[in-house]
Amino acid sequence: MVYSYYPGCTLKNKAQDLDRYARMSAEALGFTLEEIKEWQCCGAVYPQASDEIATKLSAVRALNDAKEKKQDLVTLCSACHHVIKRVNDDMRHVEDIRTKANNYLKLDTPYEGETQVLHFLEVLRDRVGFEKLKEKVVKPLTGRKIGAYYGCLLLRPSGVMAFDDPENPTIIEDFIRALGAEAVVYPYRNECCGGYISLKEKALAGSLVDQVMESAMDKGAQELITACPLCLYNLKNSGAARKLPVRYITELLAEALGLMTE
Amino acid sequence: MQVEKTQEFRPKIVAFCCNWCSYAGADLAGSSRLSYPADVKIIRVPCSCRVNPMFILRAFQRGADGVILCGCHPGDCHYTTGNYYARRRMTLLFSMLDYLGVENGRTRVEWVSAAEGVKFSATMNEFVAKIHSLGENVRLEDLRCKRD
Amino acid sequence: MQRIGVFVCHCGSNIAATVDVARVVEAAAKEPGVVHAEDYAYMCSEAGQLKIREAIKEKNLTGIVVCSCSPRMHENTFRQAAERAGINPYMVEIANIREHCSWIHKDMEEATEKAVILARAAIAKVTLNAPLQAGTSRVVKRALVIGGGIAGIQTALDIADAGYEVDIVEKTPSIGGRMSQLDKTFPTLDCSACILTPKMVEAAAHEKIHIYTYSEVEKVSGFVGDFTVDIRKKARSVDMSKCTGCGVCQEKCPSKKAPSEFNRGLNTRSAIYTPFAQAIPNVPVIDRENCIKFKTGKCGVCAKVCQAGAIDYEQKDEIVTENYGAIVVATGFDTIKLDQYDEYSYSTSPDVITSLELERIMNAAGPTKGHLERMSDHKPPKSMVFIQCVGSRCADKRGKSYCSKICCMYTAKHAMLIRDKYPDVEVTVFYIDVRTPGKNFDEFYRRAVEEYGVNYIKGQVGKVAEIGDKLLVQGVDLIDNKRILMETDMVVLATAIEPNPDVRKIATMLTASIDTNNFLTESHAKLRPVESPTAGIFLSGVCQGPKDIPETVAQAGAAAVKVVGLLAKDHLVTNPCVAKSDELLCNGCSSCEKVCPYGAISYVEKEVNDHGIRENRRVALVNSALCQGCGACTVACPSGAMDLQGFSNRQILAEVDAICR
Amino acid sequence: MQERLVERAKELLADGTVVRVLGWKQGDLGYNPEPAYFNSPEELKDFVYDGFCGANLSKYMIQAGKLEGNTLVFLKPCDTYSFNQLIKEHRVKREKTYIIGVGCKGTLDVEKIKKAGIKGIESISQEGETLKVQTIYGERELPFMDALLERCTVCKGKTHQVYDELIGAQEGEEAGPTGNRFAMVEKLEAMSPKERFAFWQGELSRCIRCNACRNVCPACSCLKCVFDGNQFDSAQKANADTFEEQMFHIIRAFHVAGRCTDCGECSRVCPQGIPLHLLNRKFIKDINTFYGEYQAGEDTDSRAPLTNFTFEDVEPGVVGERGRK
Amino acid sequence: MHRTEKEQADLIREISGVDTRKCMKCGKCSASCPAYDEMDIRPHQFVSYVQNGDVKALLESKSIWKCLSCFACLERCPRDVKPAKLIEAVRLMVIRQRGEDYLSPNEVPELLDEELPQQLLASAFRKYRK
Repeated sequence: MVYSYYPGCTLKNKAQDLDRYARMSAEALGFTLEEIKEWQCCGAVYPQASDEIATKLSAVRALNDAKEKKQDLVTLCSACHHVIKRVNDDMRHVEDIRTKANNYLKLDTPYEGETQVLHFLEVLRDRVGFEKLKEKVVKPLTGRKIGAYYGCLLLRPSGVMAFDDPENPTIIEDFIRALGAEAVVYPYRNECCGGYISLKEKALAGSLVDQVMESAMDKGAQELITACPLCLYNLKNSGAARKLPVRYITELLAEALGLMTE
Repeated sequence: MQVEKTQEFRPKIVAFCCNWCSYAGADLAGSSRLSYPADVKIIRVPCSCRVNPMFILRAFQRGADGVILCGCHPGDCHYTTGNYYARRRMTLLFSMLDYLGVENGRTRVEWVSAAEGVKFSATMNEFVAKIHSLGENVRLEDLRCKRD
Repeated sequence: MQRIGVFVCHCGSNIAATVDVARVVEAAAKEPGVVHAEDYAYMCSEAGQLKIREAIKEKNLTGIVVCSCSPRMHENTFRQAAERAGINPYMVEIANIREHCSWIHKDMEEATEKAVILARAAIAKVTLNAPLQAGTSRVVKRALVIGGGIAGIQTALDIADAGYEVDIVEKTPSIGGRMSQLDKTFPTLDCSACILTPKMVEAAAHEKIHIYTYSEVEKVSGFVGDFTVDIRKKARSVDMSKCTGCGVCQEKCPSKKAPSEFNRGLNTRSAIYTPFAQAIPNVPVIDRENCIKFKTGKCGVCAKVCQAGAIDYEQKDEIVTENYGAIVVATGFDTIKLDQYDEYSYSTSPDVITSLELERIMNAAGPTKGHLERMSDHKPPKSMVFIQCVGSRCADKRGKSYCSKICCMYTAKHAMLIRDKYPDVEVTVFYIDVRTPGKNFDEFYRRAVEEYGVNYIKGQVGKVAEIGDKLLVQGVDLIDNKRILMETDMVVLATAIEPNPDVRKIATMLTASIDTNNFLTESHAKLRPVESPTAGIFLSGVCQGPKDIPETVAQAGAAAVKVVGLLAKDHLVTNPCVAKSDELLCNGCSSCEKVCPYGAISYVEKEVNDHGIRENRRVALVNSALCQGCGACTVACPSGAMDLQGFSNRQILAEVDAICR
Repeated sequence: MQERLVERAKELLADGTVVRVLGWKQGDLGYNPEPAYFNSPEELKDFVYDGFCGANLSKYMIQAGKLEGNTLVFLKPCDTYSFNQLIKEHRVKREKTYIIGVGCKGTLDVEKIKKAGIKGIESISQEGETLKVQTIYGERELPFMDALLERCTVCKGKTHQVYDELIGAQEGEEAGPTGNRFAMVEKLEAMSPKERFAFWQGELSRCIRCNACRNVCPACSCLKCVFDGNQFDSAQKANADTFEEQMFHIIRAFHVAGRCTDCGECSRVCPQGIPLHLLNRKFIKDINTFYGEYQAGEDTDSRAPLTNFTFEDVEPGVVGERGRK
Repeated sequence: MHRTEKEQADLIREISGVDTRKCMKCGKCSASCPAYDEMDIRPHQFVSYVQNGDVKALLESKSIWKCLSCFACLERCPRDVKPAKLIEAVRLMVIRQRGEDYLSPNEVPELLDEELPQQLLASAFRKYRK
């Protein structure tokens, strides 16, 4: 199975681990992530206003590229996934945006939201299957107590993202269990880490991260995993010193699949 | 082709409503003051299954620009099964009209319960807007008994 | 040629403010056949009706058109007026120029034009009307009540006290319903069981009442006055005639892991069980899914310990068929599922509970024997938070659009009872509005605040998080415009109520209307609140809309009166707008027979005289007592032999022509 | 084969099984045999059975059923669908009918032969895949396939659905040419609404309301047609305008929808050559698509599609949605 | 172009697509907001301010720079009002006026650190600048 793959800017720079381990793991699990050509930055935030069209176009180009190749589009970074999934929803359901975007892009055939956007985790859950994943694990992470940190962008707004229950998600916990570790469920796993605000509002970001860390530690987590480079950055760099180690989901995956080269 | 929404074009629209759900829904739209264009005129029938394709063709023959049939939601028919028959009849009739080159969009079926005044009004507004966008019933006009 | 009179109603200003009534009269007068046209302020008034009667006499009218409100309002009024003046009541047609015209249009010109067209359509139709004679049908003097909660019990008692037979069909093993699960009731704090149990006993002992518990309505046919109903008596696996209700079987049953429905899953019960101590009948059922005997074939402990020999593993479901003149729906409610509301941690924390679960915890027969304690560690709470409107007043898919009506009051009750019994427990209520219309209701709520010191905060809660063994409640106080972060021990969610999920299936069987929230629709929101638009079907309790106990009991009584009014009749006048087949046109093809939902069409071989040709033909025959007048057959008939009286092909076509003219 | 049929008919008349025979009688030209009753062995001298015996005799059995005594009828495989459908609708009397299922190699369209430039036809015989036409100008040849009636190019089978005995046929015989009978319907569906409208206007405007289609149609068996009565104010002696042709043909197609066996008689007899079967086939195709494959006349007791339903039936809006794709 | 406050309120409703009349004033948005304590005007107030046409106060509010676009308010609102979209619309109104950016490229270098992901800068520039 070959998927179109949209890595996004951060995965090409600061979050190369997230990207590299995803590709390695994909091959090990029997699917290929085929990077789409000439992708452009998704803009990192979804333009919410009804009169913003230009800022949605890079997402549409990526979506159309996948459509032309008749492939599903896989993303990994939470921000990219959020933007592309929501723009795709607009292209499906908002006539005004669909018309204007197509007018800009002048495609041979208009893009009307045909592409299926999948997060890497959704591929694991819905296409590979966590049972199958479990079979492929060569180094089970037995005994480790791992907390999932979802953040905001994968889950909300749930009507569009349709990723998991926005208030009590289970996909990353199921993923952790498939890798042989113990999943620690804690209430703040879907609360905001502070996002881009950490650039200028350090104190606020700090207090939010502390809340997440405290909550995870309270429930007995020994480490956290996330799918988002910005969440990872904030969890590591904002707030109090009392911290759990944080890693990308794909690092954990690669480790369990025995792909780490240490 | 965008037809100008001019003063002159007042479409003639016939709405067949079943007595138990849709006619009551229209009454509720009325008592809730939920407006829709005066172009819609309602004919009360006991059940959507009472509507003979002849009635619909006759309406077009006499100059209607749109015909809509409203009944109870499937499963909620006052007579248990009437709307299921209506659904088959209308599906086939509409498909045939489409086959003959009559724009679909001039015919519609909508299930509206007695509690759905809001839906009734919204449906009629939508339907009238659709007929406005289709403009006068040119393709059927050729087929009409022209009186003048 | 008919002589038609047209009467245009002003309805005060309801019609006249938007429709130029005089112009409608003028236009109607010009229509062929119209010999009289006039308008009046209120046609439905005695004076208005007199005008109709006088005109009929003076001008020898044969057909009447009234341009007024919906025929669903006053068609009968005007038909009776016509009858009193000596013409057939079915010679009356209504042009609905209020609900379908004046009330929805603002422009007078447009509305008047439309009113004229609607009047023309009615005139065109009445021109083709023919006098119709209504027949009669029998009334079976027995009523069915579906649901054995307080609504159903009260309705049944009232019907039975009036001297009519009544059957209650209850799905669960005992009557009692939701009320039996409540601890105390507002606003007087009566013990729920203390006031309900006597009614249950009375119903069970009443000679006119027959109770089918652990039974469901399976099939309904027929119509007002004469319904035929199949009732499935689910296999109880216990012989009701032998069981003495000693309870030994429940004690000895080795399978005790099934979640107790009665205690909302807060504890477990045995596989053979009666739901609660006061259950009626006091005969247990075997829950076959949890019974070891049924699962493995081994066990049989209950049969061994039963001295009466009442256990019957071989028992099968039984179908009972009964006839009823009237059916009352009293199917009640349940609380909504909260799996969509995990910001309150309902799925993850056992200390976040619904109000109904709290009722069970507070109840002496409940899972904690009435001790207020946390379900996680069985410690008494020091602080409790109540959150209002969980799933009520929601515009999104998660919840319900309506106000559940009872939550404000029961929350005040809970808060008050807790503060009364455990004065050291801090109680906080987050609310959007406190809604307490009702006799002594607001006073009750104020007592909770003023006498019992319950802390009411106007604002909502955004998240409940488990931190250590506490719950962290993150809310907002809208009056002080400040964030509230408080640790508490228990959170109680005032969960929205919804109609019993089975009601849609039942409504379909009864062909009773139901709204988008699954509440049964009443015939008229104000004037016929306990009747379904389907004749012979009546509504009692929450199946019609959210209600508290006093309202439910009042409505149950009202439904009973309507049923008694129906059963008191010896026969009913049937709708004469039924199908009729022209035997000279009938091909005998059976298409009509196939689509008739009432089996009202049969075929006979008979000699017909077709313009001098006498021959034997197979022709359709409509049983007008069975026909309900839907008209399905008229369209199935290719030759046009089948027509519907009162809504004939030519009448409807005349309306079409008049509208499209 | 003709001889075998006559012989058998004589036997059945002789032994009293039947009192009359319904078959085809030699016409005034070589290619226009017509349905006829034969009441005696002598009358059977005019009996004919050849490629021009396209006429479906099922409908005549409505009348025959009212006559004294039993009737022998010859039915081609496709005719038996109509007969079965008439049984289902209680229009014919099976017990008063003796059916000989006759073998059929396909029936011919004289218009096609004429279009091939063959005039003055006297008789026709078939040799292999070739049709030999004796004309007043001598013998002409034509590939057999080129002369088949449209309906026979999409033959629905050689199996008789109902019979008392078979002659020249056997059970489970292979169908003739089985083209896609919906090809033309599909072609029309693929057109724009405007083109479809133009097509039908072109076809239906030629209608002269001779009612031949109605009279020949085995499904149009009403004692009195709605277009002859005043139940719908629809009695028409002639067309007042083009709408009425449309109305007549739409309603006629609608009335036979789910009952029409696709026997193709309507198009065969239309003197104006209007492809009326395309209306019926549209309904058949829609019924198959929406409600599952259905062949009218395959049995005598199932519910017809329009007197049946399922809870999950498609909504009428499907017509518009399908249009957008 | 000068607009009255009422026109500005209409514009905010238009670009946000939010129908402020749907609000039933329950406060669940504010109860859910992680940046609540940093805000001078709270999420639920955004709805009523726009409804009442008090736009000037909103344009001057520091809350628009504190909103995290975490969509918790939008997810949990029982009336489907979407306060986040309203805040976004106000923010856009401010940054669309030249010189009202909340972030200038000049201040970026001192805010940077080794690990800071590109995503953060992209987001911040989108959110804080025209």
